[in-house]
Amino acid sequence: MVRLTRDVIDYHALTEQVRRPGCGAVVTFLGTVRDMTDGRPTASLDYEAYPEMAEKQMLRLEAEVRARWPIGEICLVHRLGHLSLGEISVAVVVSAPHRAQAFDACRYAIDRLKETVPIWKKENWADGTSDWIHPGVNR
Amino acid sequence: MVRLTRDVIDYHALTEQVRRPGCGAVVTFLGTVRDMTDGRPTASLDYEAYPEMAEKQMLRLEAEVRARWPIGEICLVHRLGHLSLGEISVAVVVSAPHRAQAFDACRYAIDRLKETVPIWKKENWADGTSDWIHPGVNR
Amino acid sequence: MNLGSERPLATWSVRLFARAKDLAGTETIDVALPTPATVGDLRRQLAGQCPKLAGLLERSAVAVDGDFARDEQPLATGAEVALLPPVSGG
Amino acid sequence: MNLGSERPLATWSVRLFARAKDLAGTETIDVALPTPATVGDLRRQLAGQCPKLAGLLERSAVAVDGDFARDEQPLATGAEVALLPPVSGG
Repeated sequence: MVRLTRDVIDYHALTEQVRRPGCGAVVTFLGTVRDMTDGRPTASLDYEAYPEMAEKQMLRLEAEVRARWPIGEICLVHRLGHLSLGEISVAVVVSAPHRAQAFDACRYAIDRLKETVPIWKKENWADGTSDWIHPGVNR
Repeated sequence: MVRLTRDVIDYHALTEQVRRPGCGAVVTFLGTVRDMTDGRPTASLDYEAYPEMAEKQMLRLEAEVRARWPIGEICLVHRLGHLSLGEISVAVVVSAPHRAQAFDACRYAIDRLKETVPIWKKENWADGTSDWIHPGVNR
Repeated sequence: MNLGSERPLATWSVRLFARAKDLAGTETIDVALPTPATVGDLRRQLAGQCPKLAGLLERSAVAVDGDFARDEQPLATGAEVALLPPVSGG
Repeated sequence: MNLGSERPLATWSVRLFARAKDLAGTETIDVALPTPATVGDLRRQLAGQCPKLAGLLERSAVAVDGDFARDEQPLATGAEVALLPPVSGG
């Protein structure tokens, strides 16, 4: 299951959704808004997506994870819009028969999501300025 | 935080407990009772501990994880007593500034917990027989 | 003058995101190119048309119909085109 | 007969868990040993006293006062001793 949402991410519901009788392991990754980025105080974030393509890429990623590991279920959910400090921006929840599979699949999914899904983050710094974050590009 | 409990593990409360403004990542591992073990149908499990030593070993493990990774918080909780299929037997929840730290610390903690904490599992098979599980020991 | 040998123009409305949108001050830029055209042709035309985007463009991907596209890829008339600066979700 | 040269006996109540408890049919076994004694002495005495436990004992750890103990470790009088078959928590 993949989803883009402007609402608070209910990771508890996602976790219940992936639990399976044949799966002895559930691994959850939550990304949350930190109060500092590279030593600079942050006030909030804004996330923007190219939504049609982001969903397509997330579905591809789900299919890729299913092809590589014998998982039970996977949920990939990314929040969009304005997020306050501490809020959850992304959740990846995976169930699998054994824990190594669940850890590997969850970690792979969040690593690849950050590389291949067209979503961008704007840092609203505590000093009132803002910057879109584009790795490898100077401001 | 470490805990042995005979109650249902509230992983939602544990997750909220580890969230920190300075931590951008939370990784949760849940171990659940599978319906099959090595191809044989299971009806339920019973967990027994040497409780004083188990808590001591869990506290040591917490200290070891804190020494190795700059985590925010870690919760190690193991359930004891009778568990039905699908119930959560163990939860490891870790927050850290970055995701690699949170994944590594969580995985290390559950791997070591399974090796060093004196807790034992009895499989109550679907055919009505039972076996204590002792890795490396034939029945 | 031999009009018959000229390549007909087609126009793509390029979607912009994040800093590219802020730099251009708009969510889409129309780019007209002689056909057949490639993704590379579109990049060059876009850089000329909106010089503020030129630096970021070099670091950005181009998506055609929702897939990452290489510069040599032909651009079909009517394809949905988007400029994707390096992503930072998660 | 020189009673003064005899090593006085001490008794440890060994806690049993999981299959060890089931095999022995009890939660604790009292083991008496001439002092000073080691963890290895206790293992040998326990195997002789309760032959059903002998096989599992070879694969089990011994804990003294809540720490894993090696066979050469001396056993203090009054120490809490437990027999730990291979663990299977998680």
